Formats: sequence, structure tokens, C-alpha cells
Amino acid sequence: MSENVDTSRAPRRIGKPASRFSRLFESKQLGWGAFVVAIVFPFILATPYAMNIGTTAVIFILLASGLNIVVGYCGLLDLGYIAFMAVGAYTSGIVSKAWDLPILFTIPAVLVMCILAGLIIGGPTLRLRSDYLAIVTLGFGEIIRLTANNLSITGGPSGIYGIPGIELFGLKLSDSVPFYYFCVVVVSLLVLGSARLGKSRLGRAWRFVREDEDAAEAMGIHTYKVKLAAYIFGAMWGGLGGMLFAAHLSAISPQSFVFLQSALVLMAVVLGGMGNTRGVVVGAVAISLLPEFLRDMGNLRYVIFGVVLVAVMVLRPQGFWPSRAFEVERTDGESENADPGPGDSVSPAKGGTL
Amino acid sequence: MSYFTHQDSVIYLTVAAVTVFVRRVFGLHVVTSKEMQTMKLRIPKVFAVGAVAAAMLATTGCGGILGGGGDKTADSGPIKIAAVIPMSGSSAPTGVYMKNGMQLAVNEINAKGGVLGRQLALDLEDGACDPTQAAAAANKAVSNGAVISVGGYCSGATLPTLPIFSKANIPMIIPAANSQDLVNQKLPNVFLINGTGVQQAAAAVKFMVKDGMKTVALVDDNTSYSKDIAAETKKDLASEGSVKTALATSVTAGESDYSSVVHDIMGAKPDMVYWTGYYQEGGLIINQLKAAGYQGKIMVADGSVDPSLVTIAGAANAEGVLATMTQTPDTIKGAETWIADYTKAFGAAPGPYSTQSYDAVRVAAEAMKQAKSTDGDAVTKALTAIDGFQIFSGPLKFTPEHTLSNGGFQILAVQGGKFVLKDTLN
Amino acid sequence: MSPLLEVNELQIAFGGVKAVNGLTFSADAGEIVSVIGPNGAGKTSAFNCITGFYKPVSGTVLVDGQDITGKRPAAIAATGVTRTFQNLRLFPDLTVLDNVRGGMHLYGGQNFVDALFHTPRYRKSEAYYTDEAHRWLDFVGYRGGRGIPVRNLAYGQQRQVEMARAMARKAKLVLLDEPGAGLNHSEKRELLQLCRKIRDLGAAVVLIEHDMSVVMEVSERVVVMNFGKEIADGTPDEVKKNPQVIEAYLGKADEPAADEAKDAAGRAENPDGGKL
Amino acid sequence: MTQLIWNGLFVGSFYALIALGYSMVYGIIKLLNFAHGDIYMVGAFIGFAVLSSVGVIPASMSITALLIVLLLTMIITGGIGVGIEYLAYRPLRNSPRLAVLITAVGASFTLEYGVSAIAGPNPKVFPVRLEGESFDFLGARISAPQIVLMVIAVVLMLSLNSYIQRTSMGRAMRAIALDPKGALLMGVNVNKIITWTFFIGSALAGAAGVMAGAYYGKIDFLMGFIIGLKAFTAAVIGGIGNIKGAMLGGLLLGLLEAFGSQWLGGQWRDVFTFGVLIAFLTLKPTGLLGERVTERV
Repeated sequence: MSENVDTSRAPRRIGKPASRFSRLFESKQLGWGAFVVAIVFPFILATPYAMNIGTTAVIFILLASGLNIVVGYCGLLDLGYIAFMAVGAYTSGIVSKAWDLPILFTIPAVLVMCILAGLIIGGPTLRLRSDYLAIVTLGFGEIIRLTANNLSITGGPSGIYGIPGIELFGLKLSDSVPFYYFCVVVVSLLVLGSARLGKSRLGRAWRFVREDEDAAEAMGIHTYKVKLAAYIFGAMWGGLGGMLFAAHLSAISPQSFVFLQSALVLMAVVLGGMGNTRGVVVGAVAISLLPEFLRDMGNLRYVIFGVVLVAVMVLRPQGFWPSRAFEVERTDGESENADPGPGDSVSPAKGGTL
Repeated sequence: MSYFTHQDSVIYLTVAAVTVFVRRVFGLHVVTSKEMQTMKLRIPKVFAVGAVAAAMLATTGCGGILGGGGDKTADSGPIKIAAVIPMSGSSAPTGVYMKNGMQLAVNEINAKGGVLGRQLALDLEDGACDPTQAAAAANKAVSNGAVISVGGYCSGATLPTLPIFSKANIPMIIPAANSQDLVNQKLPNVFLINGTGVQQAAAAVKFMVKDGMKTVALVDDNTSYSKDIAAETKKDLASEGSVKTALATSVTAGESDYSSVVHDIMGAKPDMVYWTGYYQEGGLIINQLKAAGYQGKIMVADGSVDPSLVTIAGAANAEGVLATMTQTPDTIKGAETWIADYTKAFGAAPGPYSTQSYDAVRVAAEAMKQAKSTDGDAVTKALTAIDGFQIFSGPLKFTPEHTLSNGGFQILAVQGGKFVLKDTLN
Repeated sequence: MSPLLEVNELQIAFGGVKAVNGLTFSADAGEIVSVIGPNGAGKTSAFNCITGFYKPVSGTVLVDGQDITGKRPAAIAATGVTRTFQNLRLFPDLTVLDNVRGGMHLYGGQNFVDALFHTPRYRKSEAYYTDEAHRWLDFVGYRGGRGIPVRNLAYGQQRQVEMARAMARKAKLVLLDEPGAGLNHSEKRELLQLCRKIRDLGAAVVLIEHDMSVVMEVSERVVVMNFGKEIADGTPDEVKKNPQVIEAYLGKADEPAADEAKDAAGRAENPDGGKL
Repeated sequence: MTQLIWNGLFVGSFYALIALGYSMVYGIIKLLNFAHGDIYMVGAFIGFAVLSSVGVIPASMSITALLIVLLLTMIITGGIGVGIEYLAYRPLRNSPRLAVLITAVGASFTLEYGVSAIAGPNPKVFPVRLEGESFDFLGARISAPQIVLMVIAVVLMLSLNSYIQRTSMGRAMRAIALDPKGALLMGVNVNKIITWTFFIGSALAGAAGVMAGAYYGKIDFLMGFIIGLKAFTAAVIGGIGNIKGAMLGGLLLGLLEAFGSQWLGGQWRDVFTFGVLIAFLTLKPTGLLGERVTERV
């Protein structure tokens, strides 16, 4: 059994009494608060530059929430996540230009290709220990970028340009403000989706695999299938992000899918707080907007990135806003010590679907 | 040009309605436990708070969509010229040469009273040769109210900026990036003043035939600029017929060891090797070719025309290396005064694309002068009408595709460690 | 009715060392079987092999007549086998309730589509999971906090949570790997009650335990292992008197002294001095 | 044909030198030191700085000058490696594997863009170039500098191997590799040994950096990333954590790459390398010489 257990885990000080401030952070309404802020933002500032970095930040949130499924929930370190975005972007670009379809019609093709990519990349690698997995995914990331660079169907090094904008029910959403809104709605639904996945039976299975793979296996969780599911969901979220990216830039080339981008998405997830959707969203916004503020620092900004990364990992390994393991004790009254009937424990329920 | 049209308002209302609808359908919980009651009460409050905040901010907001933000291209204040060039990443050194070239032109024009009585202001944005950052930089320049763009070095990064500037109706004069894809987009506001890959390939083939080459090896570094020239050259050689392409291969940029491609070349025994990539790899390949005992001629494309090509390859190895290049400052007669001004202003000698960037700003100023306004369409018309305006690569006349009529490519050769004019090819 | 668990001629080797060497024993539904033996006798290795963590060199393992030899642990678990681990393999950062839900993955009841759209099926199954978790925590008599991460619990409480997780599997065969290790006296008494309660549910309980008092009191049958083989299999009393067991535990002194020791042991155990 | 073999072996010796650093560090504390490739680059830049500060060196002296610079650079890069270990990795000694990997990526960025901020982004050219006539040997063209570098590489590798096998420090390293806690109980000062391992690993990478600078001439701040990945591939092929494995893996990868790019063309070279890495990791994760570690539950 691949040993995925971190027996050397340092005790973390989680479970401190919830102060007033942190209860606000935990409240359910925060998601809606963020959504309202996203809706309101263009009312404040609608210059093309603001819209551009706004849309880039929103797409980055989608990527981060996709990677959060793989790294945050399931604990699989993926250093080549940008490959899925590339698959999504190139598929939507090629299909939309080849058959002259509006880009939204390419979604089925994008999803199919991403699932395929997830299987191809995930298949052989998911039996590996986490650090081997990291390097193999990095290898795959580079392979996909180089293949896109070498093939003519993907337009070689200059990539594909002239990708059509988004058209919805006849409305042309290609100029900056409507496209931003379209992205906000789509990304909010997908982020909500990834948060809900996290709280479901499958989400719990991911966490069990992250915490102790052998114990999860002994409890009947087919860890290989569960990890593959995490990979495929991550791939789909990444692919959709790639599609939005293609529509946003209308021209994609291999240079946008280098290892640096995978590292940035990973940073957003880890700095934000692995496994906690809210933290990841904040991390994504921070990591995508930071280079814009440090724009005129030139190469210095990546030095700052590197130092910030090391500092955060040393000072606060669980990230800015870690996922609090907390549950309400009991909603209804304490049910008395009802002994289960004799028949109950003997008939194991048939294995359910994922 | 306000952003807020009737059609836009329809969109925002539908988007708001959709989100409320989505919240209603999925938010509805069958289990009406105590906790759910409190949540229901709280939702309207959050929306209320959000709406109030929106209303307040919108009124005070300067560029908000409700606020309309007024017309950016007022006719007062300095004329903003956008320049998206690489200032970080591996192409940063070339970005510096371009920036100085542009600044020199702006200083000279402002000294003579600027254009239409208004001073020119250069808005430098870092594209870092990366499509996402270049797009962000282009948008920032548009937001800052640029009226014309003179940037563009890496073809791959320049491609996504084309639609951004054309949507904002801002004409583009691209000094360096010259891949055919830029032209294929057929956007009316795009003008290239550096010879395109097609023209450079034609010049290369013309010289190969003239120099009596029988077999040629084409090597590119798999970047869009470099592959474009190699592919065009191969096509021209095939149609021309008298020169055989013995080998057409590519290498990965950023490596140190190119012994495998050297091995292929030695196997093909070509009369000439034509390297269409940048100088970093060019120098290494020349060095390793000479070390492997290659005696034939070596020619490089304009991306490798740089003093450090000679230092990397080693002065002895680089001696006699040919190059297809538009004029560089030191190869043009009478350009000495220009070099002196440049060196005095920036304390360093000019480098590749300094002249083209300098020309780009002058062409922009000329077009605005002739159009007597900074409006995008008028300037674009003026640019297409320009005929005979003197720039470094000769009298400027745009072809219907908005590229240079005469490629302006010449053959240079390395003598004593410097690129010297060898053949003007006309 | 064929026994619930049948292990015959099981052999496991780690690089030439035969940890388990031809082990054969069985367990029936509604029966508590203890597996005892000196350290290194191969008890835990056998357990790990039955539950699929090690691949046996030879021999078969049948659960309810089904051959599960060499299958992956998840497949074996699905045939109705659950277990606890020698050194507590809980999910430290997750809440107590989530840990117990760990055993319920095979209940099914929702797929990812339900989760994405919070369909009624999703809400019903989530509610069911939570109730079941509370029920099994009550079943094992757990009184600590249920919404807090497991890492903050006392050792005894963590043992209870692991039991609750194992029971939540609603499995026919319950394998307990030294459940009593590290428990104080009163906790051990509670453990005995719990084992009996599990047996009363109709499950077969197979127990690895070192504390002889616990073994002798709770188990209906005892299997003694030494050097990877079972050397005795019978009721606690039979096993107590079995010379091989004594030898395995107390070792064999040289000839003359051995007879005395044997007589002495015999007299101590069996006042009427009858020879086996 | 022999030319390809020779090219492969020559490039392979660089990979091997860096792979040694990877294997030693991974063997000791199971850490994938992403920054290791960049230490190679830092070594090249230090060599460049030292050489250019010394000024013009007469051609005859160039070999001896190079050796002096080599030693000097090895000490400095070794120090940098120890610094990184102390600042970035030691505090995370027992935190989750993910955090340590992210720190390594952070350290790699810091080194890369730190050097570019200090020495400027444009590539530099080594002042001392190893010139020398080349001759044909069994159809392969071998130049004098290549031999000099190969000899240095082999000497470094053999001395490291004997160091690991024979000295007490080497034995301590192997002990920690097998069982850190056990070694601690036996009184091995684990931290000192780990620091020393980082020193040696980084010094070797620094040496490879100087040699690459001297032979190829061009150095730039991004050259560490790709060769770092390839060195890791070499370490994995040979069996991560195994010293002889790293050497074998490096040479083998050099050959594979030489033949690979010959068949598929230059642009598929890296794709071929990563393909080999993935094939090894999935089919034979322990590599050629690595021993099978049974997973005990």
C-alpha cells in the first residue's frame, strides 16, 4: 500500500475557542458577501484594466478551487495543474475555430478532453507517494506544454488566435464588463460546486485518503478510484478555467502554460489555506492581483514571491485561513442510548456509487 | 464613448435576476430546522447591505459603469503613447534598448514643440513576453487613455494585445514583433515597421542563391518568431529549386548543450547553416559547430544580431558569420550622430530594435500630425496614406497588409567582432 | 453453516523471513475468538494479511465462503470485514463525527450529482450519516465532545472513536488488533462489555490481546500462535493447560529442571494434579 | 554513433554531478530539493564573479585558475546550500511533506530571481574559456576540454563515493538515511550530518555549474530549472537515495537524451526525458539500484 501517512505531522493549534472575529469568518453568509462584492466591483471601477485583472482574478479563483479539490481535499500534490487549463483552452480554441462554433458549445468537448487528460495523467501516477507524484505531474505539465508548442494543430509556438468571445442567448458578451459578469456567475457556481463536493460523501472520502490512506482503505474506500475522482474533478474545473481564459484573451500560446503558472495556482491554494474554499478564494485573489501591484518591480516581484512562500510555510504551514475542523454537536435533543437491533449490524449495505 | 448602453443595462438586470433565482431554487431547504430559519432572515439583510453599498459607491465611483466616466480622449494634456515591451523575464535586456529608442524620439519631438501643440508622453508597460501579462499591460495602457501604441517585441505575447487595442480603436505601430500571424489577423489598426518573416526569408534565399549555396541547413529554436522565418525560408527554397534544404530541425531554447543538433548538421554536410533563433542559443551553436570542425558558412536571422552573439560564440568562431537584418545604427552611413545622442542620453550604446522603436514613435507622431487629431480612425487612415516618410530602413510605404513595402533586409557580416554591412541585396 | 472466517495454511514472508508459516483457524458468527502468542509470533502480520494489506505467499482466506485472499483491503472490507489498528489509525484533523462517518462510505446513498445540487437524496443521506454516527458513538459509550478534531481527545476516547468507526461498517466480521492496549482497568472492563455487545449483534469478533485476564474472561475460543503457526486452538481452559503453550510462553529449561517446572506449573494450574 | 555515445556521456556527467546532490539530500531527509538545480546556476554565477574580479588570466594558467575557482566556488555554494537548509528546511523538519515541497519551490524562485536582480537578467559570458584542440577517436570528435571536465567529474564522484562508504561521517549519513530516529538514539548528531550533506550536495552542484560555465561559456539565471529536473530524473532512474545510482542514472540519461533527440528531433528532447522519468516512476519507482522498501502497516 502506498504509504501516504505523514506520521511526522507537527501538532497544530486548531480548535482554539472561536473568537467573535473568527465566528464572523466561519459564518455561512460570507460566500454571499463575496458574491455581492464581485457584482458591485464594476460599479466602482470599470476601466478596461480593472476589468481585465478582475476577470483574470476570477478565472484564477476557478483554477484555485479546482486545484483545492486535488491538493486541499485529497492531499495529492499536483505541480502540473496548468496542463488541464491548457487542455481546456486549446480544446475550446481548436473546436470553436475549426467548426466555427460559439465557444460555449465547446464545453462538452472541453469536459471530455479534461476527463481524458485526468485519466491519462492520474492513471499511472496515483499509486505513487506524494513526492514522486509531485514530480510526475510536473513532468506531465511540461510534456503537455511542449507538445502544444510542437504540434501544428495547436498552432505551434504562436498558438491559436482569434478565438470567438462568449455568446449567450444571442447577447454578445465579449466586451469587458459583461464578460466579467459572465465569469463571476460561472465561477461562483463552480466554486459553490467544489465547496459542496467537499462536504459530501465523496468529499469526506477525499479527506479520509488525505489523512490516512491505509485506514481509509481498510474502511472500504477504494482509494485509487477516489483519488482518480479528485483528479478528474480538478481537471474539469481547470479545463473550464482554460476555456474562460481562451475566451478572455482570444489568443492562447504555450507561453501561458509554463511551470510558473502551476506554482502560482498552488501558492494560492496553500497560502490561502488548503481544503478551505474561503481561504483558497482569498489566496487566489491575492496571488493574481499581487503581480499587478508589483508591476514595475520587474524581476524583483518573483524574489518577493519566493521569500513570501518560504516565510509562510515556515511560520504558518496551515495557510492564512485553514479549514477549521468543527461541527455543531447536536441539532435535536441527545437521543437516548438506543441499542441498535440485532439484525442491524449483520447485513452490510451494498457498496454505493461514488 | 461611454460604456453604459441600453443593451448593457438589460444584461446586468438579467444577471442579477439569474443569481436570485439560482439562490431561491437551490437555497430552498426541505428541512426547516431552527438554524435554517435564522439563515433565511439573514439573506435579505446581506443583499440589502450590498445594494446600499453599491448605490453609495456608484455615485462616488469615478470610472464605474453607472458613472459613465466621461470621455477619456479629451483634447487636452499630453498625448499618451502606449508601449508594451518586455521589462522582466528572459527578454528584458532587449526591452531596455527599445525603451531608450522610444524615449529618445519622444524627447526630440517634444523639444520641437510636440504634436498638434501637445507634448508626447510614453506609457511604458511590462509585457514580460507573457500573453497574460501583455494583455493586462495593454488594458492598463488603454485605461490610462493611450491614443496610439508603439510596443510589441515577442510575437506570442503581442498577439493577444491586438484585439484589445483594436476594440479601443487605438492604432498599433509594432517595431519588432514580425510573425506572419500578426498580419493574418487582418485587423485594420495594426501596422508593422519591422520586416516580416516572409520578407526576411525572401532576403535570405536571395542571398543564398547569389552566394552560390547548394545545400542549406535550417535550424530554429521553436519560438513563433523563429519558426515563422524557418518555415518561410524552406517554402521559398522549395519553390526556388536551385538550393536544396539538406536539414530543417529545431532545438529547445534555454539549453546549454546542442551537440545533438551539431551532430545532425555535420551529418547533413550543408554549405550554409541558417539559424533563425535568438542570440543566446545562436552563440552556443556557432561555438559548438566550430568546435565540431564545421567549415561551411553560418548565417543568422535578426534575432541573433547582438554584440553578445560574438562574445558567447567566441570572437574567432564568430568571424565571418553572416546575418539577415534591417539596418542597425552602426551599419547605416550618417547614423553616427544618432548613436552619439543615444549614448549621451542613456550612457550605453544602442542595441537591436533601438532604431525601429525610435522610428515607431516618429511614424506615430507623423501620422497624428497628418491626421490633425488623435482619433483612432483618422490616424489609421493617415498611416495607410503615408508615402516616403524617411525612417532608418528607407522611405516608408505600407503594403495593403500594413507591412513594409520594401523589407529593408540586408546582409551583414561579423568583422572584428562587430556587425558590418556586407550586401544591400538591391 | 460454514464458519464466517476460514484461514487455512496462510504463509507470509518478508524477504525470506516467514512471519506467518501455515496458519489455520476459523471463527463463527456470534463468537469471540482471541488470538494470543508471544511478541513476533505473527499475529498482526496475519491480521494485516486477512485484511489485504500484505499479499500472502500461499494459503487462502475465506469470509462467509467467499475467497478474499490477496484482494485489496477495500474489496475485502466490502465483503463485510472491519478492523481496528494496533496503533490507532484515526483521521487526526477531522471531527469525531467525521471519523465515525469514515466507516459509512460503503452505505452509498448519494453520488456527486446529489452533492452538487443538494438534492433531497443528498440531504436525507447526510442526515442518516449524522444520526448513525451519533448512534454508534452512543453504542460504544463515548461521552466526549463530538464536533472537535480527534487529535485533541484522550487516548481512551480515541480508542472508542476507532471502535465506533469500525462498528459503523455494520460488518459481519470484526477484527480488533490489541483494543485493550494502553487502557486502564475500568476502560478494559468497558471493553469487555462492548465485545459482548458486538457478539450479541451476531458478528464474529476476532481479538488480538496480550492481557491474559481479558482473554480468559471474554473469549469463547483462544488460538495461540508461535513462530507464525497456531500451536493451540480451543476453549480458554484447554489452552491454559496445553504444554506447548506453556513452553512457548515460559520457555523450556534444561531436562531435569523442566519436569519439575512442568509439575509445578501443572499443580498451580490444576489443583487435583491430573496429568494431561 | 560513437559521437552520440560520447556526447551522451559528457552531458550525462553533468547530470550525474547534480543528481548526486539530489540523491544525498533525498536519502537523508526524504526532501525533494527543488532549489538544487538553481544552486548549480548560482555556482556558475559565483565562478563568473570570481573569474571576472581576478581580471585577465594568461591562457597557460587557465586550467589551474579554473581549478582554484572550482574549489572556491564549491565552498561558497556549499555554504549557500547550508544556509538554505537552515533557513527554509530545518524549521519544517517535521511538518507535512507538502509544506516542505512548497518551501523548496519558494527557495528556487528566490535563488533564480535573486541572482537576476543582482547580476541583471541578461546572460553573461565566462571570461575563461577552456580552449583546446580536438581529435578523433573511434569516429567520435573529442576535445581536450571535454576530457578535462570528464576527469574532474569522475574524480569528484569517486571521492564522494569512497567518502560515503569509508568515513564515519559517511556511515552516519547512511544510518540517517535508513532510520533517522534510530540514528538519533545512537548519538548521531542528525542536524550536523544533514547540514554537512547539504554542503557536499551543493558543492558538487556548484562545481558542475563552474564546469558548465567554463565549457559552454553562456550562463543565465534560468539555466538551473531544466537541468535540475533532468538531474532529478537521473537520480530517480538510478534509484533515489542511492549514490552509485545517481551516477549511473546521470550517464544513462545523457545517453538516452542523445539518442532520443537524434530520433525524434531537437524539439522533442525534453518531452522524451520526462517520458522516461514517468515510465521509471510508474513501472520501477525504486529505480535500477534502489532497494525495495516494504511498506509496513
